[in-house]
Amino acid sequence: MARRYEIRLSGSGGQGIILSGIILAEALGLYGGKFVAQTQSYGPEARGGASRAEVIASDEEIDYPKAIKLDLLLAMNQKSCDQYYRDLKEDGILIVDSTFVNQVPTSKAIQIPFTKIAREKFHREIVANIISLGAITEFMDIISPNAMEEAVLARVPKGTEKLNSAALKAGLMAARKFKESMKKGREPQEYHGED
Amino acid sequence: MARRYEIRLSGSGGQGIILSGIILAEALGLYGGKFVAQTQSYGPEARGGASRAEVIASDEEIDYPKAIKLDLLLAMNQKSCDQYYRDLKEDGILIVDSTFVNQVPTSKAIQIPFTKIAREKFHREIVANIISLGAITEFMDIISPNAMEEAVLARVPKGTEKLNSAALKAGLMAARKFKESMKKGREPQEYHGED
Amino acid sequence: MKKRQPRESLMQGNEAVVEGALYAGCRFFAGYPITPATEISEVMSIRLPRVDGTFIQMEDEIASMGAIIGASLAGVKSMTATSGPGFSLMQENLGFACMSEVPCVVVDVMRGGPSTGIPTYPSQGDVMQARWGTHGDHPIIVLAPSTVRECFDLTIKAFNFSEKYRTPVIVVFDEVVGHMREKVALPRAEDVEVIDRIRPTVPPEWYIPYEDTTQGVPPMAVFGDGYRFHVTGLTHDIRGFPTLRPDEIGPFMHRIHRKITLGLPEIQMGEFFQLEDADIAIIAYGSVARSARRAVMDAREKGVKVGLLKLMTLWPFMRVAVERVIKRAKALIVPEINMGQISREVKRVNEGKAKVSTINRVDGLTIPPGQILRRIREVS
Amino acid sequence: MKKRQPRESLMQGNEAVVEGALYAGCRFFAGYPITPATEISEVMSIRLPRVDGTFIQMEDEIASMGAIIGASLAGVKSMTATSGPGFSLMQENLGFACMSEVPCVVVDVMRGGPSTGIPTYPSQGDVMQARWGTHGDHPIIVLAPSTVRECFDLTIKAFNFSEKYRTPVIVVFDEVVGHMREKVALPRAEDVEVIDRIRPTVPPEWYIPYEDTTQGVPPMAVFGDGYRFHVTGLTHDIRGFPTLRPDEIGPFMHRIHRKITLGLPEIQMGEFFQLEDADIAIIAYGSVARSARRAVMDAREKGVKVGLLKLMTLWPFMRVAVERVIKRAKALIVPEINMGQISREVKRVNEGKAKVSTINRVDGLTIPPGQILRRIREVS
Amino acid sequence: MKTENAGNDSEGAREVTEDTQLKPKRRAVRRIDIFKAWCKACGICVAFCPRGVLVIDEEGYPLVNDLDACTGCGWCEIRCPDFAITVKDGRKTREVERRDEKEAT
Amino acid sequence: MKTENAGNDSEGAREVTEDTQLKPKRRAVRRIDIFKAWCKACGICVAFCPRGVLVIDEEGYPLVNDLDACTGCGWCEIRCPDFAITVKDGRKTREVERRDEKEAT
Amino acid sequence: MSEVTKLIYKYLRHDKKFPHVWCPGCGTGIILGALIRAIDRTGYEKDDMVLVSGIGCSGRMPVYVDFNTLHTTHGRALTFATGIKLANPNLNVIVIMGDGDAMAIGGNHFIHAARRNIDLTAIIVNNSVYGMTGGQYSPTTPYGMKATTALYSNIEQEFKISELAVTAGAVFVGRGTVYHAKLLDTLIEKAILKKGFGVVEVISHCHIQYGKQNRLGSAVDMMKWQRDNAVTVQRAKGMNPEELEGKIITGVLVDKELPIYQDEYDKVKERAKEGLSSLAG
Amino acid sequence: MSEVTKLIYKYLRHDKKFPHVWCPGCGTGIILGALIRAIDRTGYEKDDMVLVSGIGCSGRMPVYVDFNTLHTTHGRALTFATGIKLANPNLNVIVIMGDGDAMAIGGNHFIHAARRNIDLTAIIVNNSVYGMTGGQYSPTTPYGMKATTALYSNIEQEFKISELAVTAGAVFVGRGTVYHAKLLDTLIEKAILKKGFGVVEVISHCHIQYGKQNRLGSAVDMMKWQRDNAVTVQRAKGMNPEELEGKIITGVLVDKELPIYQDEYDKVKERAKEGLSSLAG
Ligand SMILES: Cc1ncc(C[n+]2csc(CCOP(=O)(O)OP(=O)(O)O)c2C)c(N)n1
Ligand SMILES: Cc1ncc(C[n+]2csc(CCOP(=O)(O)OP(=O)(O)O)c2C)c(N)n1
Ligand code: SF4
Ligand code: SF4
Ligand code: SF4
Ligand code: SF4
Ligand code: SF4
Ligand code: SF4
Ligand SMILES: [Mg+2]
Ligand SMILES: [Mg+2]
Repeated sequence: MARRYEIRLSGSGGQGIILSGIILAEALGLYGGKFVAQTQSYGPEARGGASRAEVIASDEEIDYPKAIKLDLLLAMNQKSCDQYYRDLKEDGILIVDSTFVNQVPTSKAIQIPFTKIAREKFHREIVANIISLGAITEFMDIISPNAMEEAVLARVPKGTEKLNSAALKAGLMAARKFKESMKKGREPQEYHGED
Repeated sequence: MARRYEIRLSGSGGQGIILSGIILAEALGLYGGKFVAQTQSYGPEARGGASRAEVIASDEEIDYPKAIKLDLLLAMNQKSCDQYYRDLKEDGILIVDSTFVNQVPTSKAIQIPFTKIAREKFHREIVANIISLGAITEFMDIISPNAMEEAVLARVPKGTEKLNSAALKAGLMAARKFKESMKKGREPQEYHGED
Repeated sequence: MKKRQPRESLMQGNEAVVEGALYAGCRFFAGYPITPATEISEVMSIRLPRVDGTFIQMEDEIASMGAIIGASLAGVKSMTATSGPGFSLMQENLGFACMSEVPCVVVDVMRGGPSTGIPTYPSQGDVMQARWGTHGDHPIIVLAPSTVRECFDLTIKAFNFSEKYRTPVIVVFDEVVGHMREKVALPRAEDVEVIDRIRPTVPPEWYIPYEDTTQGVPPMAVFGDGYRFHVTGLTHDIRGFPTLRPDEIGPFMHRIHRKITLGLPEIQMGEFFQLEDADIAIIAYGSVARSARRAVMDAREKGVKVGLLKLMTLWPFMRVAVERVIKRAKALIVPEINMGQISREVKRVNEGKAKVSTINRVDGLTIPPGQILRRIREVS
Repeated sequence: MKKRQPRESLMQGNEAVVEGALYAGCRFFAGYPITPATEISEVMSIRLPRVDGTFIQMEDEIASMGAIIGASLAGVKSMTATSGPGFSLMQENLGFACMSEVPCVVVDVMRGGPSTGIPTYPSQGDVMQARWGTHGDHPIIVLAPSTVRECFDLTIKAFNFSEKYRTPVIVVFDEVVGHMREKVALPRAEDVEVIDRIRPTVPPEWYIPYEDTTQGVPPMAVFGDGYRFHVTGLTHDIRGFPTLRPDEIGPFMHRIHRKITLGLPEIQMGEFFQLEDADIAIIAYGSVARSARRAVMDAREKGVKVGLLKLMTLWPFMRVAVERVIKRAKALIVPEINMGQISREVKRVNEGKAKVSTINRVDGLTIPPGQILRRIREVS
Repeated sequence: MKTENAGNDSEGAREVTEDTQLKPKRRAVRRIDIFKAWCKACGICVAFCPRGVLVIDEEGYPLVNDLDACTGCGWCEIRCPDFAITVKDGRKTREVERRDEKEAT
Repeated sequence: MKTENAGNDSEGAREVTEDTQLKPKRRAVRRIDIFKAWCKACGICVAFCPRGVLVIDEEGYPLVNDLDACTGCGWCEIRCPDFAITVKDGRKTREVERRDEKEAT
Repeated sequence: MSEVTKLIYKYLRHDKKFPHVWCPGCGTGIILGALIRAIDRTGYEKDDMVLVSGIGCSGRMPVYVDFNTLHTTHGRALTFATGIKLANPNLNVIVIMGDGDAMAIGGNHFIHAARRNIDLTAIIVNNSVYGMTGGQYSPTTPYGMKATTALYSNIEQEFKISELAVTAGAVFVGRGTVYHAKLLDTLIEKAILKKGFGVVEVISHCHIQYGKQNRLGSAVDMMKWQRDNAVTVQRAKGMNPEELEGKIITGVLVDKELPIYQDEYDKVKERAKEGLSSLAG
Repeated sequence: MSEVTKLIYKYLRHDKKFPHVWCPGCGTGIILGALIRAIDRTGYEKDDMVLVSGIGCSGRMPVYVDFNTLHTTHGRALTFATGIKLANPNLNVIVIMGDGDAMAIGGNHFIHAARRNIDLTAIIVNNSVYGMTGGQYSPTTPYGMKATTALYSNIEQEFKISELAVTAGAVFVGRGTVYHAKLLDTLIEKAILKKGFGVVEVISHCHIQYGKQNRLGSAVDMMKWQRDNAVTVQRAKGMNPEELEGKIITGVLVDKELPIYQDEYDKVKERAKEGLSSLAG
């Protein structure tokens, strides 16, 4: 049976989680040639706090559209990190926005301050989600950076293309940096925004 | 199985057919101690021409509430006479208001000008139905005149009791007269309202 | 000559419904006129004010349904009456009553459908709608009288069940039953069993309005008596407040179904007529059950071993009764003035055991005894 | 890296419904917002004016249903979309469309019920309502997509069937299907079969709007094209005028049911997945069918002979397909996110042949593959 | 008012009971026809005829009693709920018209 | 206005972050409390304070900046959609009252 | 031959459907006459006319006219009519409703159709009662009158149909009585020719279901009452509230200009085609 | 301690339910505050208060107040409330509705409750949009504004809620804005104390679903707009239509006396007991 990838993006409303989910799905599906199914959680009819998007990708048609065991979990805040960590496979990847996530449940956690980067480097918190997509791309071999960039550019408002591809790159870089830091076995350093 | 009597009163709207049906049912049921079921036909939601009421009487509980084969048919106009005659048993009784019914389907038909009597004797067409009840009482052994009178008085508007019991009697008389005239084998005479 | 019995009178099925409601303690009626149910509104408008009850003619059936739910929450037994088109309009608020467990009674006098159909002619076309008309899974009780006296008795039952099980109860019958007049002797009030909802006895701060109980029916406080609870059509927790938690929603949904299931022995009412030795069983309700009874008697005269199961409760469907019947009966006949609705249920519970044949009429007429008799001959 | 395919795109089930409708020639939409169907209204409001179609947001769902019937009578293919509460309100006018044989499509995106329930969570609680929600016996067609692509395809089918059989067609699916996004490649318009109602060819004075035909579907004239006929919700004669005559009503009622029955071979659509050698068969639809499919594959890996009958048509119920399945299968599993609705139909047609077990969830969640797999193990 | 293309006056189910009261010389001038098959004897035409032209017969149907008085104002026609009475070729004098029109508003 | 029987002020879940800006001698006179657990940082109280008493902190929450200026008019309390700000013991001068009331209508 | 005969031949499905179902003397038949005269004046083709009704005695009217006719559900006629008109703006759509039909169950559709200014003509047969179901009170039954559901007399205030129509936004509102039948011709003609939502309230009589219960006498008596209590808009201007108490103000109450829905929607189509939005897929 | 704190303790189910579901800055919360202050002024007992709502953001209000509370179906709140009030007239029944709830799907119940003069208080949160379902246009969305179902801008005329209430017969009608919160206290208190159907229309803001789409800025910006465009009834008297164009007239629009339904019905009971009719069985 073909390999099935299960990804969950989680955080709070206003962090652009749903849009990230759609872009990720399009990167994998439209530009990556995979079968994809994307779902999201809705709060009560009135606006709710938590936000969650899931993307399932596979080389064959997707039956059950929701995640069963996660290959990758992105947690943009502490609550979602605590809540969803248990859904991760043993070898699943956990990426957190260290701007808001202070306690990580595993040392293997990939900690990158997406929001901080967004603030300090782009003076726009909203691009934090795009930055996180960069990191995801770096850590998921099934996504090609070009596919992701195409997907991002196809969805973001006209006029913001430059900003967003820059953000995407920043995410990729930050992720690489983190990888190295881990290879070097050093404690992952907090990002200070030099680059 | 106990004897089941099936009676249908028919005519056109405004002739008080439904009220007659109710009174007849009460005479048999409440004052005659029988089981009764009374039904009526409704036209379209808007007011329709024809009017029909049925009364089933029996000494045991009544199952099917509609008439199957009539023991007695009262036809207050030609149309209903033509339409319903076929539903009568061979030995069934046909009573017609000869004011409006000119062609009778059988020589055994009991022809009494109820409306004419009402007009000429009471100057009130509306009592024609009560007069007809008198005739029915005379021809149906299961109804006692007292029961019928009680039933009539219980239903007619206050103040009209005298008028209506007079009408009822007139019906009984006319029916007796008709009986005799038949015994005498003479052609039933048209009523001229002397009495 | 027999003297008239004291409490004997000739009345229509529709009038008997009103009498039953008043006996049961109904003191609020909201409705909108519609043939062939209008007499219920009309007589209610005359009778209720005399017993300090309230009648109101609302702007439509949706409003009528809303009003009776409100009245019931305020502690007054309430009812509405309508026919097919109005019943369709009541469905949304009917579901609200199921969800929030508010006792009330809805009478549907069935006329020919679909749509405006044949307003003055009988039908049994709404019996599946009575069970499934509103969206979402909901428990419901549906009773079906076939005589004027049953209109009286089953309306009382309807109120009793609605109060006891905190659920709307539907009473359905065809135009023939609604407009037919029969002699009935109403019982003395003190001879009629009337059940009222169980009120909470605990102090307000301890009251849990949607708490589970052994019978699955939580005590019901009434607006104004100090309990200040919350009622909503959203899925709610035991305190009545909205919840999205599966572990609260699941148990709630199962409880409101369980409470009815637990009551089935008393809720499911029927009449077993000459079934002891019957090889052929007719299953019928409403005016058709009367024709069936006659057909059975006629067939018996000719020596055919046939009996009748008259359903007085349509929903929850009387599986147990049917199973009892098919223990002996090899053939079932289900006559209905519709295209076959209850017969589907019979087939479902029959599980292929007996041979099921249906008689269906949708031309505006009810089914006469002769038509059933003919079928009995065919299958026997 | 793969290049993006021309007409490939990622869309929600709700959006796919709109695409399907536009392909099928829908040019009129009247609706009222409601979760989780709102996207259908929203996208329609954007797309329709671009193709000279008309979108109108009415004051409620009753009005929406009325408006689409009116538009269809004026010759424009029309549709509305809603969820449970709104679907309940549409029932009366839906029955009118059945009675007067006006083609139209109604989409019900099912959320948790009853009443307001759980607006944002999936359910299959309206499946029986879709068949029986309006009063009186009425024929109806109900389709149930389980993928985004099926949302597109079955919406086109819905319009085609509604036009061909002159009947309203309902499309129902749960919130998961409606909000899920999948990659779909829409066909070129010329590759899509679109069916339009048959118009009369005879001169107006010869036109008999409700005449019987071999297929039971009379040609349908349109207001404004010179035929000046009458349309009513009352029982009517072949000329469309009100009638009380049983000999006219009976044949009419049977014709409108017959016309659907004659079409069953094409109307009843399903998918037989690994059923050839299956001892156990799962019968499912909507998002649950997706879980079932996965469960079948997992079970097969463990060597269990299990298959899936995916229902894409819910009503008229697919008796023939089920009968085919139980020719071999000894056990049937019917998982639904409701208290058991289609499973009742399965039991009815099963007539005790196979062992039928149900999986039901009403806690707001859909049924995951694991839950079905467990049941497969239990019955195998 | 466009009155053309009603040319099918001759045929059709609707036959008319010619009014007997009509005096020969007037025939060309004015006629009032009552179509009993449709008339429901409601009495409206009779009650509101401004000239008392009509009376009620013993069966309750309207009867033309004084055709001379008829001004052809057409009110009987217009107020008949059943399209059962028609007035043909109504010539009017100015002041009669004025008086009758007053009623219209 | 009946203000009795609200005596359960001491207990209850609702704890209050005491305002640090508060100068000792004023404590008895007036205090403004912001209940962060309920505050949604909408900025309404800040925007419409007629005296500019409040400012927004970097997290977006209101902060008492110039308590001296506070007239205790209570508008911040009244316009807070979340019951998250309270003003205690507001003494007002006549003309301030008049000016602030003007806003009310 | 006479005018009316010509119109009967031209506009009525007279050959099979007459005499009609309405009671002897019912005002509804008089309104039907006014309707066909008014339509004849407009010169519109029969093929382009649609007569839509709800359920009630008045609801039976479409059966009798040789147009495209639609007898909908109770209270919903305007919603069907809205669909018809927007789907094919070339059709002239007239909606006939009873007071219960239009103002009880259908009240919401009425005010919304007026608000949206859908180009329809709404004729309301106001006989102050539910005639067809046998004489229950309606939203226009005056306070104190009797009905089969108000045996102890009606305690509800009545809706003023025309006034409500005005507030809801109707661009043309006229009121007449069946007694003043010629005025109806004019009002209905004006309403049909009016671009936008036109309302004609017709004060009619139901002597059978309403008159009898309230001892108002025959159809003739009730029409006399209409005659004696009608006041033209012009005359009303010169009268004070007391004098106007219980009077029927007849004539054109409102006649104003507002863009109709379908014209506004045409602009929407243009804007949409300009691809105004990038959101759209 | 402060007034508001006292009221919170007295009237809110604050211990578990807060912070409430509404978006930061939503006007609905301000109205909730005004409501409890007004009720406190009336001095009514909590046990006798019933707060009924329909479906919508405003519909969530009952959850938070410590009264008898009922969250009904969309648009039907007034029908439930009518049943409650007539069944137990001792209860003080307040109905909170959104503009869609009260005027779209619920429009008919609104005008009929007003006509019958049921002794209820109706508070309408008019934010000109369907907030809860995500920003579709409502019957009070002004012409030309954007909504998720009116991307090319709204082409419908808006209902004037208060004016419609007046025509329908409401005995008390007041209008205020969330900015002028103290006025709301007064209007709501008056409406509650009023014998009969009292209406308070509150101009509120939905900056999230309506403001964003129409670039009207934050909650603060939208409240400034309320401040700058409100005109008191008194001042409005001295202004001409042009000047009043686009303004919000605030204050008491109508305050009149009419017998309420339940009092009238008490008379019905008397008449009934006099056995007025022989018809009755
Ligand atoms: C949904 C629904 N409710 C009720 C009815 C019953 N019904 C038929 S006509 C009518 C009222 C008729 O009154 P009106 O609209 O004033 O018309 P009229 O008969 O007086 O001309 C009613 C309540 C129905 N057909 N459908
Ligand atoms: C019968 C029905 N139709 C539609 C809906 C969906 N719905 C929920 S709230 C709402 C409208 C909310 O708008 P409004 O009444 O103005 O309240 P707001 O959210 O703006 O406060 C709608 C259409 C529903 N719940 N029930
Ligand atoms: S036309 Fe005028 S005057 Fe002549 S009969 Fe008719 S109403 Fe009388
Ligand atoms: S008005 Fe017409 S129906 Fe009435 S009596 Fe005269 S002709 Fe006959
Ligand atoms: S108004 Fe209330 S919620 Fe908004 S910032 Fe001020 S205290 Fe916080
Ligand atoms: S009480 Fe008045 S002056 Fe003081 S902070 Fe609040 S709004 Fe400003
Ligand atoms: S019942 Fe009244 S409205 Fe209906 S037809 Fe008879 S008179 Fe006319
Ligand atoms: S959506 Fe609008 S109305 Fe609803 S809570 Fe948010 S701001 Fe308030
Ligand atoms: Mg009427
Ligand atoms: Mg709103």
